[in-house]
Amino acid sequence: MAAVNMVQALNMALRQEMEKDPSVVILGEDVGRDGGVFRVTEGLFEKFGGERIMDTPLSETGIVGAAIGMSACGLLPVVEIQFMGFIYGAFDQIVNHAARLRSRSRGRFTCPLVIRTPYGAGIKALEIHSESTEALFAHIQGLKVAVPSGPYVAKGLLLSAIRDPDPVIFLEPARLYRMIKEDVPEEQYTIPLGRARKAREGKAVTLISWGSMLQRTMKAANGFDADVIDLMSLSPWDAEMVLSSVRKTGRAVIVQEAPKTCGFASEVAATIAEDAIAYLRGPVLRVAAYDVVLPFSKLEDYYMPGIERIKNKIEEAMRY
Amino acid sequence: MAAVNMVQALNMALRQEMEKDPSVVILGEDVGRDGGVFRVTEGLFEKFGGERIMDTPLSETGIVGAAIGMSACGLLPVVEIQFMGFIYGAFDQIVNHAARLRSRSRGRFTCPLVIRTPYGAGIKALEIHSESTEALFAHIQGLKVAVPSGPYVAKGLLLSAIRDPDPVIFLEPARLYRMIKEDVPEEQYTIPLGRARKAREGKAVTLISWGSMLQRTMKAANGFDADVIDLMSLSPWDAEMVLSSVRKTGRAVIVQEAPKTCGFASEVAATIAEDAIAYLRGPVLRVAAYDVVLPFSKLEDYYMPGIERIKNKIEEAMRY
Amino acid sequence: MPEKSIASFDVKRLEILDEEGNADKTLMPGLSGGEIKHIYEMMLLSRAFDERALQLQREGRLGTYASIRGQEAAQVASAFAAEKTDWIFPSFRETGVQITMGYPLYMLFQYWSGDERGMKCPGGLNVFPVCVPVGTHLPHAAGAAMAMKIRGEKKAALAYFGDGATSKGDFHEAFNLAGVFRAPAVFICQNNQWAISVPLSRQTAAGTLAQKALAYGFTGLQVDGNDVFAVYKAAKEAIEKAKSGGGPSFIECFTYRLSDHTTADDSTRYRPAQEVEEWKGRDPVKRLRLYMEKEGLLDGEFQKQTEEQAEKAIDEAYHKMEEIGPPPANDMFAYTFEKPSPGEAQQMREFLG
Amino acid sequence: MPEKSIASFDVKRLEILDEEGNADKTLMPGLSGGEIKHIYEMMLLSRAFDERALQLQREGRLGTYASIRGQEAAQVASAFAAEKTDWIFPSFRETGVQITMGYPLYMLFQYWSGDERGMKCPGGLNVFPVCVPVGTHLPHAAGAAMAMKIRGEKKAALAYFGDGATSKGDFHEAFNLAGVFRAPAVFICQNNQWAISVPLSRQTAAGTLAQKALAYGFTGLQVDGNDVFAVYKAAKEAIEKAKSGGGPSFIECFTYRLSDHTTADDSTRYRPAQEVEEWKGRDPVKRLRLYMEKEGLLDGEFQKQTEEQAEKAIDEAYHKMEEIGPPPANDMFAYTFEKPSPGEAQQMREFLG
Ligand SMILES: Cc1ncc(C[n+]2csc(CCOP(=O)(O)OP(=O)(O)O)c2C)c(N)n1
Ligand SMILES: Cc1ncc(C[n+]2csc(CCOP(=O)(O)OP(=O)(O)O)c2C)c(N)n1
Ligand SMILES: [Mg+2]
Ligand SMILES: [Mg+2]
Repeated sequence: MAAVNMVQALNMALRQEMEKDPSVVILGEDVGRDGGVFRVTEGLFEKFGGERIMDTPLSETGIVGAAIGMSACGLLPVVEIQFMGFIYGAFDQIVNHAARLRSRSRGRFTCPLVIRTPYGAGIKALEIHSESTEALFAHIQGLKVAVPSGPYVAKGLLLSAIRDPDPVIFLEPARLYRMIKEDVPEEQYTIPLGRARKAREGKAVTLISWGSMLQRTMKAANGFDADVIDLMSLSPWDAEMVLSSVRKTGRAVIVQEAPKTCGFASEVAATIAEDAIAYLRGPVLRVAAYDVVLPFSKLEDYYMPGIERIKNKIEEAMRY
Repeated sequence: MAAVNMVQALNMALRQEMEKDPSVVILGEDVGRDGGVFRVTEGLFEKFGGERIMDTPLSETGIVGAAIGMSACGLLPVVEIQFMGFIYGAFDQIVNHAARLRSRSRGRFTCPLVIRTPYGAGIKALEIHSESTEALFAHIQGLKVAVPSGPYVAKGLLLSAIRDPDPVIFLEPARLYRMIKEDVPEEQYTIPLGRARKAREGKAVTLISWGSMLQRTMKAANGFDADVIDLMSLSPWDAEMVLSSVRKTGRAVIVQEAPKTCGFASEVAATIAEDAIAYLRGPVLRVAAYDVVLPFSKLEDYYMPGIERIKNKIEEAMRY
Repeated sequence: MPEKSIASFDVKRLEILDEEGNADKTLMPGLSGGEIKHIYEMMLLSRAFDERALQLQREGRLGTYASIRGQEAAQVASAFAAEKTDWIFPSFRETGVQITMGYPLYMLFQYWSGDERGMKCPGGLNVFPVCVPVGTHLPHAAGAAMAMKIRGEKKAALAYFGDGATSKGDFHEAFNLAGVFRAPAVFICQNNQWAISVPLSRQTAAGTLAQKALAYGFTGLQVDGNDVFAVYKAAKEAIEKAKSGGGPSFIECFTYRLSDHTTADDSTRYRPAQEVEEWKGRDPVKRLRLYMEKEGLLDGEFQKQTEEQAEKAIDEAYHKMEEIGPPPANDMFAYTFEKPSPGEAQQMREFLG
Repeated sequence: MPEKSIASFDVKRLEILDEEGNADKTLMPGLSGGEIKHIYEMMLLSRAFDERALQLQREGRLGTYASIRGQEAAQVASAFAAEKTDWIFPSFRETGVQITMGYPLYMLFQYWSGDERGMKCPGGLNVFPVCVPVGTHLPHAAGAAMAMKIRGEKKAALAYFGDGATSKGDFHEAFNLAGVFRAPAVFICQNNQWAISVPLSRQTAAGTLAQKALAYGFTGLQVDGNDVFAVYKAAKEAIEKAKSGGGPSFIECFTYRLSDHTTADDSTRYRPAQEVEEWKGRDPVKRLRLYMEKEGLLDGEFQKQTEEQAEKAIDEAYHKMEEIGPPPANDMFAYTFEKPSPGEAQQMREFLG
């Protein structure tokens, strides 16, 4: 067992699953010889060859659309979209096809595909390289959405995603790719889709987060008796764990990287307000980015929710 | 002043604004000689000619993308997307361009365009003709989203949308197109974007809805002392009116046609849970479609929130 | 160094059977009398189904329906060139293709009545569900074809679409991928010259649709889409080429939509009546009948029998659909995911009350 | 009725200036000595800016940067053919175009340092902001061109993009619209043969990119993209054609990206060193210099002076950017809508504390 970063953990998951299952193929821009712009597919082209690791034309509709066709014909495609900001070119394919093929054909044709994409701010990239629009996908019925928060989770979650019989949007926080190392077993293990995990146990306040915000939330939680929940999956999501924690603590703060309005935090808050309101001591609070167009890199740090902002909200929650 | 349906009210708004402002142009599939598949642009081709009423190729990316270019060069394009289910082909243009051009160019180039599209279930159409994914657009910063609930509102809201200096997604509930007639003045009037209206005054419970669900909510409200709010705009939206009503009634039921998870109702509920929780007597309740892929027309009636389901939720709210 | 030519292209059109039913023997594909009869039977069945569907729609017993009238040759002859196990990616106007592939008629009625069970393609066939968003199924065909190649299966992927679909980015990206990966895909466009009210001249400034394949490094051929033999020959060759590693092909079937766009449309609003009349004279069914009569493949008896069989099959199919009845309401919870999510399961319990 | 030819096409390539600096006089565009000198100055300035940007990025003073090295002829000569008021739609690799159009250098530094104020195009120029999602600006150019036609303005819309962009649906839909509406658009592709690590052969199976225009009913021309005269001539003619109602054109500038894709890329991972070396020999700047020396338009003094001026302008621009400093943080609230929404306004108050 070695301490590896998230890129390495993902790479390990892909390599192992490709060794195990010849149906798994990878396609996307620069995933082959270049090993992906973040190097997540590094070495796979050399190992598995160009038929299973396909460098494609610059063609998001085509890539995802073709993966849908492949997945319906017995392959298990793992698509890489180079940055989440470029996934909208494939949005129609995702929403009108991947998400619906099982329903439309009453299960005769299915889409066991995974769409991996780096997402989120904090890497000082060019425009359109930093969005986090996970809520859009969580609203689409028929899609699963998973978001790892570190190397260990990343490997287990990706293996579940590849083996899942339905389409999974797999969002990789780019800021975390090389930020943290964790011990990740060489053996295969899975982390089930749809389940959250307790990142920390506490009794006074429930903090809910996912992806790259989990790290900041954990830091902000220092000094509070906080139950910290890492959602890991946004669709389906583990409302049960959230509700039972809130019933215990009576306080909830949800931390998301995306702008506030209609983000996934709103769904979590609405669910709490619907199913656990009797247990609440005060308001359900959200920490989110501002409702503005994501600024270029110079102002990125002001835009993203930081540890201070999260702390302030926890303090606000504790005042009730 | 004549009693007209929503199609006629929209047609009137378009005709009048085109007469008044030569920069207004219309483009889309079948908007010209055919007058639009729902006849919203009927007669405009004959009146204004093919240069201002442009039948386009079948090309959603191209239509919206071209409209962005036009709007940056001094025209005021009103795009028709034939059904909301086909808007995803233009999603990249909407999200990465229309919504961001002002910010990206610090106001040098702007997108004063309107994208009109029929949406919603209840017309027994083919697949992909009945979705209501307004929440996706409400989450995108830099877009405005407006949803009329009847002929009168439709005309005033569309005129505001055309005159607005920013891009507006204008969602027309197809089920209402010919369902209700209202007195609509021949004169131009506007209904401001971002504001809600009270469809009914009451003291015991706040019902919040928009678009085609407003009608059903009004019917379900019979027999209750309900404050009914028609949001009309989802982005920006009138949180103030909702909050002050909830502070008065202590109860809130939000009714949306879309599936529950991550719908716009979640945002409304989250806002109430954040800013008016101290006034609440019980849970913030949502009535929504089920979290399933929208079924073909035979099961559509089971899927859509009906008056009974709304009534039941109001009763549930009243139990607190 | 003057401006020099670096590539030149020639776009071809194939015609075999003329409007009087005379075939160019030198170009005739190898079809036995029995095969020609089968094609004719499928054309009659398709037309009869089409007429019945229109009638049922008028009576309020089916939902919106898209007629294939006038396009039977393009559909039936091309599908007849495929093997049962080839993958078929239809648009919403492909009744003739589905029927020729052997898709159960009662399921087509289910589909058009708003019941998704009609799209549960029976085992042994690989006919994808109808694609409603225009042109968006072409990447699926490209991907399926890529998969065939990767998996070493000798199958082709056939995608059907209209002239309007050629304007979508999906068309472009699918063609490009198929070209780059030399995938065994056959793209079959029924250029019926209208996309609802938009005429071909508004759809593209190109003189032919066939030439669009040049952009992707493979060939496009225009065929007389009302000529069963030209369509069959082009499709057969393209499928064989695909299966033998020759890569994708594009076939433009030049034809005409004789009906309204769908039952929700009124084409007299935008289409000159005379144009429709002219194309009625080019009826693909009649043209084949004339040929068969001349060749002694068809007489009054055969015609009558075929018509009767078609009606009978359609009656049975409709009754079967009626007998099965509408889907149970809780069916809507069963296919969002393989296993319902906890939220979905809870909502179903609520729904069942 | 045999298979008959219904259309034929010829794709051409234009070359005027060879690698030794010899120009084909019969093809030379009408450019005065002063104009040629100006083009050369812009090329040197572009190259110097490019080198400085790379250096500043290495020092951590700019963000990720996309070098134009090797593509100066394609950029400068085509932009020089435009008028100041034409509309320009650049991709992210268009420094030479922006500079030639007169876009302020300090604003380019602002842009590459992550400050959107750099994209606030000054009045009098119509240079759109850099488009990051590949190819998605082409529909804007088509629409702008349509608007010019509707508004009766004698302006063209020039869109710049790479070989990779030709695979996007946006390319297709934009070209198709421009063709159908005969819009005054000029599409200029810098085919630098690589899209990050993906070589042209993986991008398309077509032998040229120029032939892709055939799909849209207008002409595509390939030019030697390292040849200022060929590029200028093709662009000039296309712009004139556009302005006189002749509709859109497509120009494929066949060139090469001499640097890494961006400063975040390492092209030695995927690109043969020898190929790069070969193309270094085809340097567009050197080629023009050789020509100008032969024609007596350039001597050591002029070269030195031009280089010095370029460095000076770049120094000044960088200092100006530094002097201006980063944008105030609350700037992020100012441009989402013309007027901030109530929610936004409240969030800004919170932010300002
Ligand atoms: C992406 C998309 N946009 C718009 C529509 C609405 N629509 C349905 S069919 C059609 C015209 C299709 O024309 P064509 O591709 O020529 O096929 P045809 O109907 O002639 O068979 C349109 C615009 C749609 N279904 N999908
Ligand atoms: C839609 C989209 N997909 C992917 C990317 C990531 N990306 C940036 S540049 C590039 C390659 C572009 O190649 P080309 O069009 O040839 O332009 P060049 O970089 O060679 O100038 C890619 C894949 C992007 N910016 N946009
Ligand atoms: Mg058609
Ligand atoms: Mg390139």
